[in-house]
Amino acid sequence: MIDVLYFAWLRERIGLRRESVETQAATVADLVAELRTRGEGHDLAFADLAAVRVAVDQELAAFDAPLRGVREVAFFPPMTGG
Amino acid sequence: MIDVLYFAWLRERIGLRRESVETQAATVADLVAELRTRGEGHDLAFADLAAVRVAVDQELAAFDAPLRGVREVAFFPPMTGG
Amino acid sequence: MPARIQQAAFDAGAEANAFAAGLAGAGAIVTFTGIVRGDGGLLALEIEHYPGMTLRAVEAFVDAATLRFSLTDALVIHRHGRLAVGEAIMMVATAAPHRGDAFAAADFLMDWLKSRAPFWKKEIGPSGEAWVAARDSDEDALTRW
Amino acid sequence: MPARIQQAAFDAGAEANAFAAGLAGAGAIVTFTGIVRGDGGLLALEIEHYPGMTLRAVEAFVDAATLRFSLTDALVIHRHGRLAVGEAIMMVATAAPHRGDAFAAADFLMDWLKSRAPFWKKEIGPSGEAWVAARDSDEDALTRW
Repeated sequence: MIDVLYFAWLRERIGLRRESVETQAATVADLVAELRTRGEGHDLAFADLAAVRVAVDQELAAFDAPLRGVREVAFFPPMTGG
Repeated sequence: MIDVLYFAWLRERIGLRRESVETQAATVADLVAELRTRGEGHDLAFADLAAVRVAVDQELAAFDAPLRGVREVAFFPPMTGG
Repeated sequence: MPARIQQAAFDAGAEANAFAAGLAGAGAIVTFTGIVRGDGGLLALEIEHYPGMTLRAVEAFVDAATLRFSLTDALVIHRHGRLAVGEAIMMVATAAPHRGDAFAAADFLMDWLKSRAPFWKKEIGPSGEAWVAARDSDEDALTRW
Repeated sequence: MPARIQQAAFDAGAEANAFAAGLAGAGAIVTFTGIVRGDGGLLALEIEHYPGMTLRAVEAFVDAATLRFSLTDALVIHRHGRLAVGEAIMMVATAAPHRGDAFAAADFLMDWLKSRAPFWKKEIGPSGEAWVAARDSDEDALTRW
């Protein structure tokens, strides 16, 4: 079980702040492929991965990051703080 | 008559904050040459002109600046504000 | 406490004074305060963040700045939630023996906060709401360091 | 009033807040505060200035910065007289729509104040007094602009 979190427009498109996902996905990219099958909102949110950033267990990561032992994956657009 | 002002170590070496000088000096450099004859303190203060800055009527100037019509000349070391 | 993430407004001047009062050996203090601008009829800004990650990420930037720039101390305050035009969004304060380090560290922290801290801004205007897009120039700024 | 030259201490936080309160359209405020450091047993700093020239010179730097960096506003406060270790010597505040301008203008003003404003610092230590020598690096800094 992995907690998947969404922020900003990914949260709005998917309509969820978080969901628990039962998955055997080996990498973030594999997880994204699974998530896209969950519905139209999910599919749309991940349509352009160049516009999506990911954090694995609350650290910024790449889409090829492994998910073994991971508890939390978050997806969000490029950050705009400051 | 020109008001001549001294600041920082020039003031201390010369022992004066200001003095009124009757002069026909054409340039700041000419004025310095005259001032150096006023005594040992004056002579010492102007011994190394590379360490002296000048303002003519309260604007930074060069040693070849003309003195025609000038009312105030100030001598001081390189500035160290901020 | 080098970083605070909060919804509440803060008093930038009082924070700067409290920061300065705790220093020993600093010769230079730089502060940066970001303010909500009312461009294009903007009514408010809504700032979302990632609670589990934000504070640690910001503290990591502060640690990196402190190591890199011989700082005496550094502080980041960043708000989330709804902010009206004219309100302070965030502030950075840096203190160092010499001014070059204090300026560079504040600039460095701003670059990292802009592009690597998990905050997202939404502009609320008269004709609707829109997420602020990240600018390439913000990302490029990180390559300076 | 873009510049003040004064003997009295000032409250940097209160000055920064007053500066911020008077702004419209600024998105970024940068402040710099210079503090007397107690290096080498320093007891106090004595700052001499050229009363007839100082304020106009500093105002001219503020005008130059405002023109050059799209500033909303700028402020310089610089003290003279005797200052104890830990006291604020001076402060600069700059406000601009964008942070790059606010940072650059504060840095620019500091470079000019260091080398072209008629102030002279004397260090008063346990073994005597000595005028602070200008550093070549301060003079060189002006060539950046």
